[in-house]
Order: sequence, then C-alpha cells, then structure tokens
Amino acid sequence: MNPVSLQLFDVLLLLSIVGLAWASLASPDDRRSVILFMALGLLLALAWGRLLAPDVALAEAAIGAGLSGALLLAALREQPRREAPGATEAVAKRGSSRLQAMTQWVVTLLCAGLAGILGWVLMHIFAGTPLDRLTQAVSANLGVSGVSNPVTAVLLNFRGYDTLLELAVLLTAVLGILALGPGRAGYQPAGPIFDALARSLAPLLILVSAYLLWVGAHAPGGAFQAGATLAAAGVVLRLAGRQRIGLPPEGALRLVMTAGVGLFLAVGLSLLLMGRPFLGYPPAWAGALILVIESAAMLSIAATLVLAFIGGRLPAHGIPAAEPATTRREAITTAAAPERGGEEESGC
Amino acid sequence: MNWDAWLPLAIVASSLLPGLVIFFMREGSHGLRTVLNLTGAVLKLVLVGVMIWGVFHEHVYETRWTLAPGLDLVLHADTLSVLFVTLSTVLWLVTTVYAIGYLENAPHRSRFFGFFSLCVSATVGLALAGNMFTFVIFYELLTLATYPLVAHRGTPEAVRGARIYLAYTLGGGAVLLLGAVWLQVIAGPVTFVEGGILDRLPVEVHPQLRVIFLLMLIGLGVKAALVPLHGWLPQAMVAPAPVSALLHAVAVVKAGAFGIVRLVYDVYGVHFAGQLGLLAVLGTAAAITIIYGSVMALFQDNLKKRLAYSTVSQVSYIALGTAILGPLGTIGGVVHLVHQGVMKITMFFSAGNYAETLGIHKVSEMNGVGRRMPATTLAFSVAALGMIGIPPVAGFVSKWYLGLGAIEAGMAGWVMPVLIASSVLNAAYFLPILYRAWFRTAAPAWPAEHIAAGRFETSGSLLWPPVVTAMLALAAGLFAAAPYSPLEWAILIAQREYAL
Amino acid sequence: MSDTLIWLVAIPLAGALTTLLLPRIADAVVMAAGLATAIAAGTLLYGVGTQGAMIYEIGGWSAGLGIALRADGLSALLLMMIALVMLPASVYSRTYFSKAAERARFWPLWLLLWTALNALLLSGDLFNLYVTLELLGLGAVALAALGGGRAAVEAALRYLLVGLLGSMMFLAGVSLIYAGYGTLDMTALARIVEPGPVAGTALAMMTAGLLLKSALFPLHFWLPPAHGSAPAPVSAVLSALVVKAAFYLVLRLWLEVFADAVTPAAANLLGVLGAGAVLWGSWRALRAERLKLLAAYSTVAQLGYLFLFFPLLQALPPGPARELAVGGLVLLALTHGFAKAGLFLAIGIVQHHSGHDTIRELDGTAQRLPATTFAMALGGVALIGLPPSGAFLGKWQLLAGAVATGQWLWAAVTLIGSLLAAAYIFRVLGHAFGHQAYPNRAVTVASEEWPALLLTTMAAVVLGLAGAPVWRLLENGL
Amino acid sequence: MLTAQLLYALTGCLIMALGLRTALLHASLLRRVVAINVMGTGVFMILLAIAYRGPELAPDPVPHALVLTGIVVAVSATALALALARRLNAEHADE
Repeated sequence: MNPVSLQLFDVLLLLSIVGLAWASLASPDDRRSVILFMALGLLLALAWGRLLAPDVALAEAAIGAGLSGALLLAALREQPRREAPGATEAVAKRGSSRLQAMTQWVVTLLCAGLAGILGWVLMHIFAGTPLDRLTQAVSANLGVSGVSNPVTAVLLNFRGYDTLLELAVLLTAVLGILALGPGRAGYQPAGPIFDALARSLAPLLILVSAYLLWVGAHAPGGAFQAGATLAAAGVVLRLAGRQRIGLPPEGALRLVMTAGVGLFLAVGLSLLLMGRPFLGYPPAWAGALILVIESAAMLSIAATLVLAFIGGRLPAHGIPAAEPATTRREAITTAAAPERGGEEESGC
Repeated sequence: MNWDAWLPLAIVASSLLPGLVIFFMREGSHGLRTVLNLTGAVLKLVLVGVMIWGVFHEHVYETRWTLAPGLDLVLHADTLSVLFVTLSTVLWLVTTVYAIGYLENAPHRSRFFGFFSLCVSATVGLALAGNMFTFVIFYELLTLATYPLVAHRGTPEAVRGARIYLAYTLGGGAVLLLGAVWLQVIAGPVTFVEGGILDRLPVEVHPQLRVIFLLMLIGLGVKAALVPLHGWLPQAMVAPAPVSALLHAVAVVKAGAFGIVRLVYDVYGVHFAGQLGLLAVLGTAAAITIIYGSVMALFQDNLKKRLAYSTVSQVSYIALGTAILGPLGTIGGVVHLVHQGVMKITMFFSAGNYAETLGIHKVSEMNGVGRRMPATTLAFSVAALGMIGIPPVAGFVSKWYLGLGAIEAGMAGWVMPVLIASSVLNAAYFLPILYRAWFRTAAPAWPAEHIAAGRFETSGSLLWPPVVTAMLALAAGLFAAAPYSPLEWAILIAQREYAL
Repeated sequence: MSDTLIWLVAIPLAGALTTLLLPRIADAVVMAAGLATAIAAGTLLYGVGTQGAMIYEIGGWSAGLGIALRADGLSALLLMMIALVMLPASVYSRTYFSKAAERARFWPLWLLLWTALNALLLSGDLFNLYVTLELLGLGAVALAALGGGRAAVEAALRYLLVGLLGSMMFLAGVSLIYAGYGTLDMTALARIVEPGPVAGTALAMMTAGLLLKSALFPLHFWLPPAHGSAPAPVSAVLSALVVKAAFYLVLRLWLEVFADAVTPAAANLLGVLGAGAVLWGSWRALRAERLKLLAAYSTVAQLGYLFLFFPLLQALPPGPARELAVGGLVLLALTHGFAKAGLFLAIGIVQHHSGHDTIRELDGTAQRLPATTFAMALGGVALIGLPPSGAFLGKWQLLAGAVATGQWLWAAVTLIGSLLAAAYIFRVLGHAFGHQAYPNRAVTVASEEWPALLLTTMAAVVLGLAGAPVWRLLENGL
Repeated sequence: MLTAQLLYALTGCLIMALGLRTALLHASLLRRVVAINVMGTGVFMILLAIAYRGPELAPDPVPHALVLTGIVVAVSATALALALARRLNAEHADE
C-alpha cells in the first residue's frame, strides 16, 4: 500500500474504532453494548496488526474480543430484567436531576481535559528526537534469551518476573471466583448440529493452541494466546452443554491451576539454589525451560479462563461427557441441591 | 550503666510494674494484690529516701533513653523533683491503705488498683522529668491513667464527669504539646536547668516566647485548675474518695502547679520571665483564681464540692508564689506544694469517712458528727485550720513566706490584700463546718449508717490515714526548721534557683 | 544477602500454592511460610541497617532491560511491619475461621496478598509495580468478599472497580514515562527525570490512581463499606497494610523519583486533601454506629495525617529537620499499621462474642473481655497519638515541621484531628467500661486474644519507646 | 514525527477518556465493567503507538509484552468483577 492509502486506512480504522467504542459505551441496552464491545475487539486486533504487533493482535482476538466477550455475554444472560435496586443505581439516582446534569458535565470536562493533556504530552514527546528506548537492549540480548521472538523473550526471560506475577494475578482472580460459591448450572445440551460442530471445533482449537505455543518461540504466539485458544475450546464445549468439559477432578484441577505459577517459581528457585540468579536461565537451556514454563502456563491459563467462564466451583461429582442426554439433565438438577448448601456455608 | 542511672527509673517502675501485674490479676485475689500494692509503695519510699540523701549531697541521678533524634526521655533528680516525688510517694502509701479499706467488697478492684498505680507512676515520672518532652509525655499519661479512675463507678454521672474531665485535660494537653513543640523548634531540646535556659535566645524571638508561655500556661492551667480552666474539677467529684484525695493532693492538680513552677524556674528562669512581663500574667491569673475559688466554695453544701473549690483556690497559692520574684516568694509557693497536699488529702479522707461510715455527703448533715467520729473530725479540723493559715499548722508557714516574699519583691500592694481576703474567705467556709461538727447537736439518725461504731469510730484502714496525714500537717508546721523538713527543702530549692 | 529480596516474594507465593495443593496441612504450611517470611524480613532489615540499600537483579539482567528488586530503609521497615502484622493475624485467622473448608478458601488468597504486598514494596520497576498493584487489588477484593452477604459483596465489587480505575490511571502515567524517558526502572528514571510536562503529567496520572487506591479524601468513599464488612482479619490487613502500600508508592514517587518535578502547589494540594481526610474521617468515625465502621473511617483520617507531611517536606530544606520529619512520617505510618490491625482483630473478638458491634450496646465488654478491651484501649491510645505510642513521636515531628515552616494550618488540623480521635475512641471505651450488673465472663481462646494485644502493644508502647532506629535506617534514603 | 504513531496515540487518549467517563457516570454495573475494559484498550493503544517505529524499523517489543500482560490482567479482573456481580444478583434475588 502506498503511504496515502495507508493513511486513509488508518483514519478509517480509527474512526470506526472510536465510533464502535462510543456506541458500545453509550448504547441504551447492555446486550448491544457487549456485542459492540466484542466487535470493537476485532477491529482492535486489526489495529494492533497495523502497528506491527501481531502477538498482541492474536491475544486481543482470543482474549480481548473472544473470552472477555464470552464472559460478558454469560453475565448478561443472568442480568435481571431491570437493574436490581441498591448498589450503583441508587448512587446515580440520588440527588436532583440538576445536580446529576452538573456532575455529568464536570466529569465530561475532566475527561476531555485529561485526553487533551495526555495527547498534548504525547505529541510533545513524539516531536522530540526519536528514542531508542529498550529496542537496542532487547535485540542485543536476544541471542542468549533462548527464543528468537523478541516479545516472547521479554515476556518470559527479560521481564519473566512480570509474567510470574501476572500468572499469580490470574490465579488470585480465579480463587476469588471459586470462593464466591458454585458456578453456573450449565447450558441445555445443544441440538445435534451445534453438538457436532462443537465436537469438531474443540479438537481444532486444541490443535491451534498447541501450534501457537510451539511457534511462540520464534514467531507471534505464546502461552497466553495458546491458553486463551484452549479455553475457547472449553467454552465451546460448555456452550454445547458439556458439564465438566474435560476439566479434571478437584485435586488435579488445583494442580493444573497452579501449574503455571508453580513451575515458573520452581524453575526460578531451582536456578537460585544452583547459584544462578532467580529466573536466570543458562543460555543453553533457556529455550527448553521457556517452553516447559509456557506449556504449564498455557494449561493454567486455559483452566483458569474456563473456570472464570463457569463462574464458580464445579459440581462436586463430574459427569462423564459421553453420558446420554436424558440422564444428564437429571444430573444437573441433583447437582444443584448440594450447591445451595455450599452457598450458605460460604456465606458465614 | 551504674546504679545512679537506674535509680530514677526504679522509682517509676516500683509502682508501674505492680500496677501492670495487678491489671491482669483475678478479682478475687485480695491478699496478693494488697501485698503487691504495699510492697511497691514501701519499696518506692525506700528508694526515694536514698534519692533525698543523694540529691542533698549533690549526687546526679539521671536515666536517659533516646526515643528519637533530639527527643530524649530523661528522668533526672533535682531538688524540686525530689520534693514532689517524696510528697507523692508518702501520700500514695497512705492512700493505698485507705483505698484498700474504702473499696472493700467493691467490684473491679484489680482494674482500680491497676490504674491507681499507673497514676502514681505517671506523677512520679512527671516529677522526675528532666526536660519538657519527658514532662509532656507523663503529663498525657497522667490524663490517661486518671480517666478510668474518675469513671470507675460506671454510673451515668461518673461517666459524664469523666468525659468532662477528659475533654478539659486532653484539650489542655494539646495546647501544651503545641507550646512544647514550638519551644523546641526555637530553642532545641528544652532541658530543665535551675535558672532557665531561654535568656540567651536572641531578642527577635521574645514575642514568640511570650506566646509560647501563654500556650503552656493554658495547657498546665487546665490541670492546675486556673480560672477559667477549672470547670472539670467540681465535676470530677463523682470519683471514689481515694481518687479525689489523690487527684487533689498529689496527682492531677499538683501536676499542673508543678508544671508551672518548672516552666517559670527551670525553663524561662524567673528573672527572664519577669523581664518578659510574664510573671504579672501568672500572678493575676493566680490571684483571680484564689479569690474566685474561695467565693465559690462558700456556696457549696456538698462537702466534696466545697473541698474541690477550696482546692481551686489553694493550689493557686503555688502559682502565686511562683509569680513573686525573689527567694522568699519562691519558698512560700514551693513549700505549699507539699503543705496543701498533706492538708487537702486529710480533708478528703475525712470526707470519705463521713460518707462511708454515716452516709454524710452534705455540710448541712454534719451536725454533731464530732462526737460520733472524734478522731476523723479532729484530723479534719487540724487540716481546715491549716488551710485558713492558723499557726502552728503547715498552712501558716506557706502564707507567712508568701507574705514576706511579696514585701521583699515590692508587690505587697496587691498580694497582701489577696492573701488576707482569701484567708478570711477560707475561715468563712471552713469554720461553720467545724462549728456544726463540734457544737451542734446531732440529728436523731445519720443519713445512712454503713459502719456501726465499734472499737473505733470506723474501720481501721479508713481511720488511720487521715490521722497520720493530719499529724504530718501539724509536724510540717511545728518542725518547719528541722533538717529535711519541707520548708528546709524549699529553702534549698530557692538557694539553688537563685544561685545564692 | 541480596537473595533475601527474592525470597520475600517467593516464600509466601510458594506457601500459597502449597496450601492450595495440600489443604489438609494448610494451617501448618501457613505458619511455616509466615515464620520464614518474617525471618527473611528481619534478615533484610538487619542487612539494610548494616550494609545500606540492596538491589537484586532478577534473571541477572541489568535493571532497565530486566526488573530489579530494591530495598532501602523505608521498604525494609514496611516489609518488617507487614510480616509482624500478617503473622499474628494468621494465628488469629486460624481461630476466626473455625471450619476447615473456610480456611481452605482463605489461606491461598491470604498468602497471595502477602506476596503482593512484599512484591510491591520491593519492586523497582514501574510496570512491575502496576502488576503488583493489580495482584494486591484483586487479592484484597477476593478476601473482602469472603465476608459473604450482600453488603460485603457489594462493597467488594465497588472496591474492585475503583481499584481498576486507579490501576488504569497508574498505567497511563507509566506509559507516558516510557514514552518520554525510555525506561521503567525507577532509579534510572530518578537520574534523568526533569521538571516539565511529561514528568508532571505522568506523576499526576500515577498519583491520581494511587490516591484512589489509598482512599485519600474525597476518594475514600469505597473504603468504609469494604473495610467495614470484610472478615475481621481481612479488615485488619486491608486497613493496616493494603492502603498503606499505595501510600508508600506515592511517597516513593514524590520524594525520590520525581523529587525535582514536584512543585509546592502540588504538595499543598496533597496537604489540603490530607486535612480534609483528617477532619472528615474523624467526624464520621465519631458519628459511626458500628465499631468496624468507626475503625474504617479512622483509617481514612489516619491516612490524612500522612499526607499532611507532603507540604512540610516540600518546604523543609534537606538537612536534619527534614530527616526528622521523614522519620516521623514513617513512624506514624508504622504505628497506625499495628494499631489498626490490632483494633480490627479486637473488634472481631467483640463481634464474635456479643454477636454485634454496635457501639451503643457495648456495656459490660470490659468485664466480659478484659484483655480484648485492653487491646482496644491500647490501639486507641496509638490512634489518638498519645504517649508512649509511636504516633506521639510522629505527630510531634509533624507539629515541629509545621511550626518550623510556619504552616500553622497543618498544626491546627493535627491537633483538632487528635482531639476528635480522642472523642471517638473514648466514646467506645466509655461504653466498654460501662457497668453491667451480671456480666458473663466470655470463654476465649488465647490464640484469639493475644494477637490483638500483641499488635496494639507494639503500636502503643514498643514503637514509641524503641522507635529511634527508624531514623537511623532512613538516614540514607528519601 | 510519524503521523501514524501520533494518530493512534491520540485515538488511544480519546478512547481512554471515553471509557473513564462512562465508568464514572454510568449506573449499570455491566456497563462499568465494559467501560473499564474500553479504558484499558485506550491505554494499550497508547503503549503500542509508542512501540511503533515506522514501517521499516522493527517495533519496540517491550510495550508489546507489557500490553500482553495488561490484557491478561484485565481479563482476570473482568472475570472477578462479573463473578461478584453475579453473586450480588443472587443475593438480591434471595430477598
């Protein structure tokens, strides 16, 4: 593309992004808002590609648009008709409408001012001499990082500690979710067409995620994209009415959830005990170690995201996926009873 | 560290540690509690004896502990602190004996004696404070330790009285704190040195020093019950009698007066304070308080309230003595610190005895009580006569020196009328009590006779404390010229202050 | 020795994973991990005291390309406080959550929170700080929601959304820094940062996010419900440690990294907000009907004092007077940490034994729960700032700074705030000491009562009498 | 100065402000969660614009890594927020 058409593309893309963002935020209906937000994610993935950030584009498509959207849609399904009284609405409705209008104006002005100042400062920065920032340092050390994709090198080697803590964030979130009580009861078993689709889609997604994981060492991809894709397989199965969607039983599930942080930490500490710095991989093993860590991280991420989608603890007894559809529905209702008990218990 | 560095700390600890232990004791273990209390009190007395001897022979006793750069916790024994420490220690022992009898079978005794010991520890710490920072710490601790004692009964009036007490004293504490911090910012660590340390500061800060003095005077004046900061004192009367005795004679009111003495003599220096015109302010406040307190006392029928207003008036003699420039005035003020304490505690013990034994709370109920309780009433009478200033009781000595000091300083023109007016008023509110007690015939029944007359007029541990303290008040007057008497010690203080 | 830095993060994190995998021995694991972390914190404090500031470059990559952990006197002191608060609180939680199933949910989150706190205090990298802030925020929310019931969940949700807004503002500021200076390492940044629009805007954005998280008035609205409805040990660490972590970052940024870019007007703005927090928080605490809400509003007020130091430090020239003030600030923060943690634990005991925490109905508490009442009184002494608490020394320095720089307004706010604090504390004590004719002596377990007593004693006595080393440790920093 | 870089950065600022505004003003919980996500997107766009160094030069990988981390953190927080909201709805329904 020539520069002019490229710029035209930029402008059009950005205009649609801003438009979608606005539409999603200002839509009168929550459902529309969520769907527009998912669409926004897809456009953003395009924009990230345009900014030469394919790793981020993949993650955005899988997580930003895909899983976040799925989470939001699932939440929407349970939203009461009218917003429940209390909480936020009460706060917003308090005071006279005049005061409310004034608040709106003040906040709008503040936000506009914030955008203006931020933009001005960025303009100021970009107008100066271009900074090399850390590009040089990364490429100089890429050779000993164990991978050739610089983003993976930063994520799992140079700034591996960030990623370790990020996995801990993910674990914290899912533990918080599990502590809140049992998950959603699950979906009605799907009709034969969707069921068949799910049956074929899931293995495909699993395959894609394995590929993404492997390719991350030298090309766009990596644990997060792979984990999200794997989680997508779970979500699809879940939507098709599978209960446990291949998640292992309680104890093993905990093992999978902690595998990412655990292995990462174990590698770091082992190196420390061997006299190297924490997470200081020997260059010769770096590639292998990173792959091991990433595999564990992928499993953890996938399990975590699926549990987040379920929104709570799994039913106590797993239901084999192959069970006939008729008995399955009964199983759901019987599983629901102990769940109530569990909720009360967690309330104390 | 050698023994000299430990002695001041040991004196504080001898009541602090028993106090802390008592807190966590079971309510029922009376015997052990009494043993602990008395052991602590006697031990403290012995340690103070050592200290008196040492300070007289110019030994230096100092405990120093750094809390922050430039902020040292200093316990230091000088002549003035020894005087106050001795007073507190002796009276604490007596009051403990009294309280054991007074609170027999009352609830929450562990709590009471715990705070009681803390209160004395704070007073002794305040007496031994070697700099302003340490003084402020113990001044606030004293507030903390006395609040539960005032609120002890837990009745609505007690809680209300305690709340008022707290509001006044914490407010005063905040003002004092501001003054102390300000002074330290200007002058560095404010060590108590005889003759003061501030006269070497440049002239430009003099206006600030005046404001600081006023701030600190307000802060100290709350506890010393200077008018118009005295409002809490009559309210705090709801406390049990031993607490009132301690509050009025030893701990709270005296802490304020002692602070004023410290402020004038050992921070500003009496000459420098005079130069800044601050003594006149102090003298005026004292004079107003003396007259106002006496007048208010006239109108109280409640015995403890009358005594309370009498305290308002009497404690300001100390401030008055401080405001009189010259050694004789100093002697009069400082010696009254002791004399007022001994006399006033006698009166509160007696008042407590009337209430505990016969249920008498009002002056109008005291007709003929002298025949029913002769020893108590005799003790009360000795103290009352001393307050009026009739020789040979201790109060006379104080007033004599105050008068001499006023003449020496050329302030007789206004000090003498104040002294005379106050003495007349003292007579006017005390003599009618004595008249009723001794010469009126008793009503057919006492308001509520709790303790029947037996071998003694009341239980032993209630009877002996006022008798002992009355004898002390008498002795302090009779043997004023004996070595180690309060007067001799006050003369020693004046000599060192004025570098005579 | 510098390995200690990474162990301080690794031990609680490993502990969290172990409790999750082996719930049967979780109690023992928590105690072991807690003790080990406390020992590590002690080692670090000793090391910083003897050898000065420490750095640990993770992965062996130099700071900038990689992430460096750093510890100086300030962070070592706060890490020690965290350990000394978390450890007794862990013992307390063991009794507080009586069912094993509750504890199985609680322990992993608890240790993750500890990990987050340590990681935040040690991090020397701006983006890593964003991650630790999120870890801390999500951990705190998850724990706060454990209270169950509508109030707790609602408060936790608001807490989460506010925290996310704060983190996003912080991240936006970090982006500007990376754009303008090309580094995320705070030490490197401190060397090259210069006053100007980039530094100013970035600092403003990051500070706005952090103020939201540290609940500075008027951004405090989320704190009282969240701290007031969480389980007692959680409230304790939220009030004592979590908000303080955000405050610590503000301190780092303003006094160290962006010291040159801070203007007096900006410092005064923080002072004004701090004054508002002191007065409003104290007033609301005085009006509170429940003990926990009182304690939560008291946290709002106490954080205000810390912000009052900013205009003073801005006006004081480098030298002994400023060092005194910095020490006072840190000591005040430490004292509040211990006092508030102890107070919340004590309130938890009261709530457990009387079934409520309504202040008006506390009469007889002193008879039923003497040790707990004593703990509340000690905590109260420290919150008011009476001697011999560490807060007394802190407030002394606050007043001294205000007087020395002629900023009388802050002195007045400090004194008024202290008197209001006395009013709300003694309101509680007045009720607690109120007489009840036939009190039942409650049956308490020692492991329930001593943590509160220990923490408040630490605040009201130990820090006041043995706080001098704080100044020595801070000599070379800030 | 690269026009594209500036264009994306400014758009990022705008989106961030839009998200912030809705997060502060909107009553619906779900919408606030969406808004915070939109706000995050704005910040990510700023970061990626900073990383962009024109079509010829390879972009700076560090902001890419930061954004990847940011995305995962954002989805974690979103999941927790939605779970809390779900629990809150259940509590309301119980009354």
